[in-house]
Amino acid sequence: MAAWQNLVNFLGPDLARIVVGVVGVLALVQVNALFLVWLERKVAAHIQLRIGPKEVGPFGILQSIVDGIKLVGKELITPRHADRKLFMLAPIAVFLPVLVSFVVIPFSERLLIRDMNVGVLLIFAFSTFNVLAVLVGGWASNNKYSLLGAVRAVAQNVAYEIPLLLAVLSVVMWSNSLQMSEIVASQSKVWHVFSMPVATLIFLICATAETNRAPFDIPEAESELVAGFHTEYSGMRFALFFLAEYSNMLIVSAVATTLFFGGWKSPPFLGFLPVPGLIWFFAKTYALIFVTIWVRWTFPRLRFDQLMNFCWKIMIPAALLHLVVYAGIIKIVR
Amino acid sequence: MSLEDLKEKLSKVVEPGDMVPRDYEKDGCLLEIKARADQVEAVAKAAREADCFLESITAVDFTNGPQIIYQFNSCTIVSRVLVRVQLSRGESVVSIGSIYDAALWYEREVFELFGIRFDNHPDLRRLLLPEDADFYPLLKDYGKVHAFRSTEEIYGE
Amino acid sequence: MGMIKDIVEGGWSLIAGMWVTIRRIYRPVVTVQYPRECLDMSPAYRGHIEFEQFPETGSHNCVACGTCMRFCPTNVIKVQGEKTHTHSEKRASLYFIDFSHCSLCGLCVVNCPTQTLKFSGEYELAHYSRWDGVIDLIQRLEESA
Amino acid sequence: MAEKEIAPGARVQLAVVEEVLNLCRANSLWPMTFGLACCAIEMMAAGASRFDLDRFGAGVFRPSPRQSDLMIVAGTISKKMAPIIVTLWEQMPAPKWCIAMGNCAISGGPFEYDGQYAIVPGTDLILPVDVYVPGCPPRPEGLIQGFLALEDLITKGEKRNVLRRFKRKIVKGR
Amino acid sequence: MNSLTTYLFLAALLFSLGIFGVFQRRSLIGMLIAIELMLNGASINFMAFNRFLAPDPIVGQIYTLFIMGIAAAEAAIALSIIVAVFRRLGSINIERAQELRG
Amino acid sequence: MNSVQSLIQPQVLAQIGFAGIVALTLTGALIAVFPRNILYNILGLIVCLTGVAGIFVYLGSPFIALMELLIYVGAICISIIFAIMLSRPLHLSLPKRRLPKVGLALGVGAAVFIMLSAIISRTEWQPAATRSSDWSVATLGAYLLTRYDLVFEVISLVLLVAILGAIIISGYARRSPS
Amino acid sequence: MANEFLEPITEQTFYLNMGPQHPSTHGVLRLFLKLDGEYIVEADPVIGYGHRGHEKMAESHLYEQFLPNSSRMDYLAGLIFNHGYVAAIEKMAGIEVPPRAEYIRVICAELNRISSHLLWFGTYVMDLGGFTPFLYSFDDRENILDILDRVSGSRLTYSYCRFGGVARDVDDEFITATHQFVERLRSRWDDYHNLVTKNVIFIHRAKDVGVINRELALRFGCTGPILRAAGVPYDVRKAEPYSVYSELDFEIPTGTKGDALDRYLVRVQEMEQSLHIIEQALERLPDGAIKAAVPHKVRPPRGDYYFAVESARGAVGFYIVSDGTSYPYRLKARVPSYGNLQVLTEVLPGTLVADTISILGSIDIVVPEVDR
Repeated sequence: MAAWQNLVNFLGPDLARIVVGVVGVLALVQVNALFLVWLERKVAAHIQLRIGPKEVGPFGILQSIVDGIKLVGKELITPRHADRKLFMLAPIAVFLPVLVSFVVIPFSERLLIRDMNVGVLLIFAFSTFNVLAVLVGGWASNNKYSLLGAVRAVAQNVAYEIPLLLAVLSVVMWSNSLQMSEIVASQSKVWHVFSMPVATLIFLICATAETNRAPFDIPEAESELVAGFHTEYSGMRFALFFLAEYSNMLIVSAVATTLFFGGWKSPPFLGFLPVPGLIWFFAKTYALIFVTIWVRWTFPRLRFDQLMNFCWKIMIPAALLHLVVYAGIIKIVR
Repeated sequence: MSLEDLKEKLSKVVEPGDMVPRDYEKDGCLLEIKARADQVEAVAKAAREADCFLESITAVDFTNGPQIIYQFNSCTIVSRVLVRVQLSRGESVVSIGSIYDAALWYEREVFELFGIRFDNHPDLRRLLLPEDADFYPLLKDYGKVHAFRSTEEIYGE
Repeated sequence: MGMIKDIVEGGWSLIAGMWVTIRRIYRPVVTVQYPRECLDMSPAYRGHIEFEQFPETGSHNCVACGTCMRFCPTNVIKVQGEKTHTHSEKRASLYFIDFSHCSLCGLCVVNCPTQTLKFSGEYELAHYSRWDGVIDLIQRLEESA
Repeated sequence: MAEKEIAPGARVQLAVVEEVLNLCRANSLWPMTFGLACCAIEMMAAGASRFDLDRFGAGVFRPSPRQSDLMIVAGTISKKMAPIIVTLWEQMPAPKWCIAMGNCAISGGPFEYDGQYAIVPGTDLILPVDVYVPGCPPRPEGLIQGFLALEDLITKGEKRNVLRRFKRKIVKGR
Repeated sequence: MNSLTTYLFLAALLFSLGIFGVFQRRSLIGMLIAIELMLNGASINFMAFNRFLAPDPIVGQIYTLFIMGIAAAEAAIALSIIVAVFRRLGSINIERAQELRG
Repeated sequence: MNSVQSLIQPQVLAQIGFAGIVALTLTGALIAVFPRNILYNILGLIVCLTGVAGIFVYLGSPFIALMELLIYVGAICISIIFAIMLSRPLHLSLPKRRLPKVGLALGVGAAVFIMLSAIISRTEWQPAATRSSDWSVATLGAYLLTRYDLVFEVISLVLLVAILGAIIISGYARRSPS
Repeated sequence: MANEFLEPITEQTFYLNMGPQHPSTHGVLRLFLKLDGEYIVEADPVIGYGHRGHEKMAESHLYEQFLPNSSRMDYLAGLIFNHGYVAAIEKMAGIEVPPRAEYIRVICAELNRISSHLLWFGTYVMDLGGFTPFLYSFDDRENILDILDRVSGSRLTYSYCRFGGVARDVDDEFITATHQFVERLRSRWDDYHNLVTKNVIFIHRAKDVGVINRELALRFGCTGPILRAAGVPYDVRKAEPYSVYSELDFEIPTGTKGDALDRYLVRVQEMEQSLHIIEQALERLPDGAIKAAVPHKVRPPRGDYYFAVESARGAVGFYIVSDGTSYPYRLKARVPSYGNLQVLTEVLPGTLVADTISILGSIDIVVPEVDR
């Protein structure tokens, strides 16, 4: 077997598919981020008895586009004492995991870029780069608030990755595969959210923490660290961080949908409806995103040590216990 | 802690003649003490032993020199005591920051607004004004004011 | 066991909180969409001062006595009067206020001997120059008349 | 020199780009979270549910000067604070605007008197101010009107703000 | 390019860069980084032999996994020592760390 | 036309990709050892490890490649960075470099490389006579729990001990100065 | 101001300059923190960024002219400051205030106290990261402002109390609106408690954080909810009853430990008590004049006077030296936040940066009040 065949085995026979897919994902990410920003502002506003963006376009739908164009037109400031190369690199690097992760997510039965047999692993392997970008950005800014934010981000992400992976592991054990499509297929009878609710809860909590959303948003806690790791970023670079945050929300929700909520499958009792899988997939994904937004605008923020204690004292033991118990159950069932 | 208790403690420190009862209904304070600059610390100690807290320190500028006014009160029974310390120009007074922590800031404020120095104050910097301010704004010879009077003109002695 | 109880109670408190917020989504918003609709001003609202228009004379009654000027803590008011043929008394010919110094204490209104001053209901005063806060009350009265 | 080399068509295109940018800037003014005194409370009230600045896209209060477009000087500027305000202003990326909110910010307001030693009488002494909103403090409606005035300033005229779709003034009881 | 020696040369290059790093650095963390490089050189060797020579293509992968496990353990210990040394001496310079003796 | 078509053949693309990945690995390795700023070093190491992961893909084992990213980049490098941030204010002046020492290190490194490459190029590599073609992750897992389970357990034990040791050492350090 | 730093002096500690522009220093307070990691070693609050020279200003202004300034010192409880200043002058000059005016003052002052506490409630939870309760409390606060706006004509700086009475009489609409508001706020407590008070995250952020016990509070001259949270039932409204507070029945809520949660609970209970006071005062509101006859320029007799009231943050006192003219010779405002803020130097060391926010928020300072 020649080396190029190995690569082809990994990436799939159709290279064009990947190229088209990545372009498509880029477009999806942009549109999604614009839509999510608008959605978040609207939902937040209505929770708070306000209207939210309204005057710019019908229902304010153009608001995020206008914001985006404005940010492109802003001056890019690099602070004098910042590390210029890394400062510029960080907002770009934050996008790498976004692009890679979408490669393996099955949007519907047919619409997926590449169904790798190590799909789940790919997503979590590349999610690290996100943290890395945050860290580099926070460090390169040469600002104490940024640095504190970056350190917090790293500690938080490293800690919460453990229960996250443990929660995913029980799904992998159940469906006997690391392949996304197999995992979806294993949920044809019962979604994992019903068969392992605890793992779902752990996954969702840890995923919220991984994406630095409230109440786990301490790396960018406004009232403590001004704007956290992106305090010094302006204009387009800030927009990239912003975009990445919302893209990460999409990824996390999409992965949760795939792993726990039956992916593109219709809900069991609604199977008769002639709705394509893609619609179901996005409906579930956006429902999860809505919950994240809802949570964000409800709760205060945790303190840093409480956050870590919560992870080490509750989440990790719970995840470990869950894994052991489920291993036993699977052994009995099979 | 009653006012009598405080009076008793204070009488050990200042002469009885310097303790003037005030009309609470009219003035809002019960007792006025005329103290000398060297008695301040002892008076503050007595007030602290009588479980009083420091309400404020302020000063008034008169032609015959600034006057510092300490104000103590108890949080159980109202017993507001006014301690007046008449200084001559340029005279300094002992800080009571070691007895009441609250005094540290009040003394800094009085220092920067009136230029009265407090001995033994650990950190006599500017508080409200920029660090490089070199004037004492609440002295009567700063800016436009309507009157500059002596102590007698107001308290009528 | 106590820990599990804590977790359950804590989780329940979170759900209670989320219930509070989700109910708000269906409540009517409280926003008054200002440029589209306005609140009616309170009758006591204190904007900058302006002249009262008296029905008898169809104009103000200011006699330029200067009481308002003297009472004003920040020297907002500049008033000048002159005697004219139609009136036996002195009447204000110039009345300027620099609203950007005003603290809305209302001493001018309270102390005005002819009660010709009142608070206006004006609150849309944003402009592009610092000196646009200077208002000519006489001109304003003529324009409104 | 550079002017001559640009073809006429290109110049028109640049103008169009500029106009679109201005339109977007006007409709997405992010103020800095920054209050000095009384007026800051009215600024908060303008952002709160009753008045909701977010309707105009201006409700994103950014805590970091690097990400904000607009500085609302809401309150008295003391001499101690003035250098810091200037620093903050310099930290904001261009294009940036400034609203002086309240009489204190416009001229020192009631605090300007003979013998005053602590305040800077007027924001325009230290920053280029674009819009003045007088009042002590101005009502939130006044601040919103200031925002609209600033939008007009940015788009160079109300008519050119094609995204704005409302007419003024319909009275509603409270 | 697709021959065993290519990979072996690459691995050798990484390994010697690691050695260079270890000798050249004075800070503990820099040395740790260099050691990671050397370990990776070894990993590549394992994988390459596994790919081209070994009878069973699983064994090399398992060894690589073990190397990663060892590397993780080693990093954990080394980092905690670094943190401890730093707290003790206020520096992570290897020459200062000699003061720890006795 | 023909040449363009030949360029987009998978084989050619794969070869170009291989060259790119080797370049990535070597650049990363160079950045990891040469710059004096420790954060650059660690970022270089990350780049290098990403390249190594790519090489593992070429060697037919995407699982190991992803594990490399997950463990090396996600755990080891991040914790090294974390240790840097914990142990040292980053904006102090950069450490000075001593020429003799660098020269010595260069010499040693070069010597090792020459020796190794001599060995590599002199040796005749013989593939095994019979070679299994089973690369699947499932088999790997099965091997880990059957034939290599003792090693697996020992590694787990080592990791556990290492973690405990790390906690004790750093915990001790936390207490001692105060 | 995030970018002005000193060089670290040792390798382990560094300085963090929080403020004057920082989202949670409530205006222009600056905290100069010495940190070890995220732990605070030393804290030095730097004030004066809102100093406007009120006291100097008083010396060149008539008593009447200074009146609007009193509500600009503490703009959140402006009416209470206003009340205190006016009552002090009335006492000096011997002006009798009609009972109706006194009752109106009390009603408005208590409304103002609730609005101040509501704003504090919102900003405190916002400091802890919850944005939505902030807007809910602002929504309720707008209702109070509507009521006060109706009678005083201003939303924030009321200048409603005048020498000898109040500026404007209240009408039936005011009374019904106030009744409605009392009902409305009472119906909102459930939501507030479910959203904030019982929230496990909030409790963890506030409990045992920033303990200020009786001893510490008295050493620093803290008053108001901080002192009451430490278990001392000291309230100027009870201790030295002014206006008509002696005729009204209310309790002083106190805490036990003096941590942030106690301060929170004390304030929430105070709002409830204020509602109670408002109800009683509305019931007893007598008819009659709202303003006594007062000369255009008051001239209090010579001497010095002190008058204290209870603002939303603690005891406010006006110490006035009169020389018999219509200008005060010296006016000193004793403000509660002064001592309340100073206690930070003692409370902050040893806590985390995140706790700083919680403590600062729970202390509820208004910087221009501290700076005057």
